[in-house]
Amino acid sequence: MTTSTPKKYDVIGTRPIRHDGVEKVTGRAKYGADLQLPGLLYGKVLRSPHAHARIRSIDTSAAEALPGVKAVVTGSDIPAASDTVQSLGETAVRMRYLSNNVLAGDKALYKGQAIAAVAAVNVNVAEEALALIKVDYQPLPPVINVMDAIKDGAPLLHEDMLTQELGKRTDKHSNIANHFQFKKGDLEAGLQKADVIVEREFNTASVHQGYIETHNGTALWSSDGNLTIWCSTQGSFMVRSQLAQLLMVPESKIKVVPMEIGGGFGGKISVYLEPLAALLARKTGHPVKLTMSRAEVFEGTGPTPGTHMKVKMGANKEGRITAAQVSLYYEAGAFPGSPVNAGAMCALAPYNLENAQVDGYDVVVNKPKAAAYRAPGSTQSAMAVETVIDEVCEKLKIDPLEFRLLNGAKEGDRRVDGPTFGRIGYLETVRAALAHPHYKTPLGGPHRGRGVASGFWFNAGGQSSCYISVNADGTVSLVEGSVDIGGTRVSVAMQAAEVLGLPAEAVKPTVVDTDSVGYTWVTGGSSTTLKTGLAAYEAAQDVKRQLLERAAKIWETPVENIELVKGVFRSKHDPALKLTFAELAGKLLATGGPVTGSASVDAKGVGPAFATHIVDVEVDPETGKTQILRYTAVQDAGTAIHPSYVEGQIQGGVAQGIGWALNEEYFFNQQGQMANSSFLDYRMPTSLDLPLIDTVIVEVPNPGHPFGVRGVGEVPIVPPPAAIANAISHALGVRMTTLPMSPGKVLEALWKKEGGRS
Amino acid sequence: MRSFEYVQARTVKKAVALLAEKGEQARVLAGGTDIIVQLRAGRRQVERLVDIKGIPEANVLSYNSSRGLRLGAAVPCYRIYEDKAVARAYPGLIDAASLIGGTQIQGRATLGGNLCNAAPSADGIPPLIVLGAVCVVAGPEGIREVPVEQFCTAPGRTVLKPGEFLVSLRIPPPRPHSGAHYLRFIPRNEMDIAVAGVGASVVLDDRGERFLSARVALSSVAPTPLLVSEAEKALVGAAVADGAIQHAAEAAMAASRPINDMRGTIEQRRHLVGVLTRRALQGALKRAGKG
Amino acid sequence: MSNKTHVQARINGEDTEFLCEPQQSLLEVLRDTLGMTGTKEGCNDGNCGACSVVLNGRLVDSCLVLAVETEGKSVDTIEGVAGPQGLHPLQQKFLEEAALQCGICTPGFIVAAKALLEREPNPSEQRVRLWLAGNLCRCTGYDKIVRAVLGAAKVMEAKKP
Amino acid sequence: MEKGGGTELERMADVWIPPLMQPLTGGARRVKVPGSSVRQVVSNLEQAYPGIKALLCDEDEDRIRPEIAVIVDGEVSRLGLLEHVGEASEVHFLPAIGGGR
Repeated sequence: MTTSTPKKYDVIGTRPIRHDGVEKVTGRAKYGADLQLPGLLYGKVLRSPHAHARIRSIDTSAAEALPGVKAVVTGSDIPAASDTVQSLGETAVRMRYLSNNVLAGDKALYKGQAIAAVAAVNVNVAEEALALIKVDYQPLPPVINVMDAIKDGAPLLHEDMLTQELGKRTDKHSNIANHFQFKKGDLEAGLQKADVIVEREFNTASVHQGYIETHNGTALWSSDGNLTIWCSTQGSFMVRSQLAQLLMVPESKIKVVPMEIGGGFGGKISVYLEPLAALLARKTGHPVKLTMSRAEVFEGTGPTPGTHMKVKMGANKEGRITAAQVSLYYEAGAFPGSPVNAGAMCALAPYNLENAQVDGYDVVVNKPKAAAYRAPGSTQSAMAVETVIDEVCEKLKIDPLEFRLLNGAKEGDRRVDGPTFGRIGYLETVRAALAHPHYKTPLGGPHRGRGVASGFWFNAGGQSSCYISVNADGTVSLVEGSVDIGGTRVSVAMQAAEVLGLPAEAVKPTVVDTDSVGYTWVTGGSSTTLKTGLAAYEAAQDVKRQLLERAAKIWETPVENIELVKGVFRSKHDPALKLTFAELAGKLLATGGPVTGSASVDAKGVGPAFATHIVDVEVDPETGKTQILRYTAVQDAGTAIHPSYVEGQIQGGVAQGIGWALNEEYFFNQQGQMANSSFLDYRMPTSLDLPLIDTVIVEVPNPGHPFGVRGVGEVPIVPPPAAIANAISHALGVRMTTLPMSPGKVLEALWKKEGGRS
Repeated sequence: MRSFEYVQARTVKKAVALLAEKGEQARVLAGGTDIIVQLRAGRRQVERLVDIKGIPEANVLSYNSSRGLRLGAAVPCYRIYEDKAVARAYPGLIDAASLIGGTQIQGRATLGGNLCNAAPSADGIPPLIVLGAVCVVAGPEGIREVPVEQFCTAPGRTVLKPGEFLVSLRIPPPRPHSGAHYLRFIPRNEMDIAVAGVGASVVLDDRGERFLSARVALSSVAPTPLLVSEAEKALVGAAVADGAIQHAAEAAMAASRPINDMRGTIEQRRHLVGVLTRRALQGALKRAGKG
Repeated sequence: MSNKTHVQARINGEDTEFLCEPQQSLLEVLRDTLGMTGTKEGCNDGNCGACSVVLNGRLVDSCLVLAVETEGKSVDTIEGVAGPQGLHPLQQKFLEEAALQCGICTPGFIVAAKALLEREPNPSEQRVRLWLAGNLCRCTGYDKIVRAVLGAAKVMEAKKP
Repeated sequence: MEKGGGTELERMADVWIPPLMQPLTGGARRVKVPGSSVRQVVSNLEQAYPGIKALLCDEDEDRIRPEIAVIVDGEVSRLGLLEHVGEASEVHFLPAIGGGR
């Protein structure tokens, strides 16, 4: 990796060992499934075998009578959920839909939807009990494809749902939950000015976040009405508020204890098992633990949606885009709320366009309710737009990176959805890609191709809280509410350390439950290092202020005379007056008491992220199989707090993007049942499927954050499918318009090109 | 997982008795990498599992150049490819043993188990067929032998009768100027189920110019792994040349009876049979000292 | 409750006794009966390697081993990798290289990589990738994991007398 | 632009109307509206273009509809109707993508 900034900080930009590392490499870290409690009962969930069915009745009496069964719950046990909408991480959700997603109401809307849950003395008894629950289903025809769903006369998932248009409430009953539009300039006039026009349609399959830890939740509902939840979540406060609304319990009665989390990528924000555990715990008076099997994770939790997309783009001979039109139809799954909104805003974001129009449609289908997945919505629309751009470049015989330099967005440019960009580093990523040796290295063999693509993600800020207390030995303890999925304890602690002039190791971060820290928004949206980093920065400033005052008191001098330089408090005037941080810390109890700093923030000043990727592939024209030969990811990370974890986020995003590009997909049969709900047949990349992934961190500091943090986690998943599609095109001369570009699909495209089978 | 009885057998006789007693409700446990998954998923149910790993005959791995290989049904993959003599004599077998699952699976899974599991996609079966392997089956009536190509009868079903189990496999010694190769097509590079698989073996004349004999067997393109006799006919007596290989590949394609499913389409699979048959034959020729 | 078998196995060098039902996997017994939760469950069907342990010297998925099968055998888990003298070089390298993010797959990778390095002290990158293909990681893209394993191999070679 | 300088029009918020709401503004894409908070801006919009408030705000609850995000000067507002609008601020109403963008 390379960075472009000279050393400005003592701690930021270094690579300390993460504070929770030893626990995790020795197997001692406690994840949700590792929890054991006295008197623990085990829960299991009955799931719908049908993709679409009316539930006429549920008879749980035989299950309840089975020895060892302690309680059974169904949808009727959830208090009538109010029809409110809650902002949840990267999506908003209507509580009635969330309630039906947690336990079905009068309809099952996807195979795998939870119908009932059982608590028993052990898992085997619970499983046996599931088989005794009698559900009377009336199967209905399923709608499993976005294009089928929007046809007139398609079976309706929600008979009472009216299509919403941003700005217009229609009276139309359909599976289109929502439609919106962005417009800039004059599309038709722009197309008139074009010398080349490329128009393509795309179809992409649903894919899953694929975290290795399955969902789990344990609940204890005490007789005093206090509910404690232990779970694997990206946002403990989000779990608390969802539970409060679903169960109609005051938030103050709920304590959510976030266990270590084995991956989330957006998929562990919405609740699934937690409400069931709570209901079962209330009925039994015992703690109840539920964990999902891998198949339940695939079938019962949110994938990111399959899509149908259309892109039309015109450009002139000078290499300027004159007009672009994008239409996006995203599958929301069983309930409204696909990430089409973000997908639409991201689609053309890297480009400064005069004339453009984007239409987005949120469409319900009989599949699991979509959840956020790393830059939700952006990867799909980038697949469409970035491959069309490549084709435009091919027709114009312009280098695709040079083309991006000509059209790329910069500070002050207006996005198609309206707002203007602040300081962004898109062009810097393109220039770094152009300059990278990878881009100049010959491909060195037949059936090889090189592709490039760019990507955009907004990043996020939001609410966060942090406490820092000074220990007598000169270290500080940092308490935060941000769940650590990929090394944020260290990236947050480093920011406090920088302020206090301490080494990163002298800050001891702990992630605590919802009763022990102020409100903190999810670990998601690439927000944590920015927002909790800001909270830690502010809390450290609070500590610093108090320590300066304490030193002033000890030295009987005005506080203005004292400064903190590299961990030493000293008088600006008297060189004899100095105390190291540790020396001063040791005197606190005797000079006025302990020092604790705190901060709660609503972080603004979010700096967006751009990435530009280069990939070399080799395709076997006889089998259609693509191998990734070399991969280079360039990204504007803002200031890289801990470069190793920035690289790690980039490499992980690229790996997921490669999986999405080549092999991952939900494979549904005609009945809408997923046929490949295992890690054997849902083909995530193994170590043999990937090369080393070279990363180039471009640092264009975000002016909205004291250390210039932007957020890095999400954008790296955006360019890979498009970059790989472009590389395959250059290797074989066929334009891929589907995801995944599995060997069978590549073969079909080749046969089509050759006008028949070889 | 439903409860069952676990019993270790130390002798062939004891295993047969334990199995016979429970009939269809008993199943053999060797590496466990298929049966444990199937029991857990409820795809199979048993009352008794008979662990045969303690039976000496099921653990034998002995090769000599005149008698060939005796491969116990409970011998895990790693023992096969880590045995230098076996690896030298049967590289075609090693192809399969070293690509079934990942390292962890190869630490437990056995080729005998792969055969008895009788999946259409079994990677272990085509190479056994083309190497002329014979199953040694023990049962209440004593020992009988069955050629591997006749062992599987349908997906998940074999010729084994209640009380019978596969003790070992007998593979003849490699003939001079012979070679075998197994190739499968998977979308990933490991940890995958074959979309199509082809095993090929060839025996050439002393000058390496003509096929004295040849065998081609397929997986994942029919309800059971398939020996393609038409491919053999296309090759035997023919000159070692692209033409004969192409004829064999066409014969293999014609013999295949693939289905559409989540792992591939009929067209794709039939096409892959052609590609893989050519490549497997070329690999086998190379090992025979040709090509 | 009636159907339990008494098993004696050597777990991380300690003679250990437990009771289990025949259908219980080694993974279940390690985690639920013995409280050794360092071994993780990711798929429970042998496709992710999170539950990797070493059984009688051989790397296996503990979800695909019946606990009753371990009678008289040795089982080595993540809990036995670090000794009183500190972390194993692999663990140290995983930390230095930032080869973990969420950490759920990490015990499985370390157990698997240790089995490799004990067998082949100086593997190539490709060999490491092949050996670890049965261990899924969704966070890292494997880059830093592969580097950590290769780095640990060097450290272990240098430490040899 | 200097604060307080310019014409009265220049001191008003520059409100961008979502394309699907433009029928209500007679096709206007941007309108100048006075107000020092989003609440005032919306209220003044409603005076000029009756019906638009019902599209932007929840009827029964006093808030911007949760599926809509207000962007003031490029920042997603979490304060909704309470958000301060400066002189010559730019105000956009976009589909919400949850907590931030």
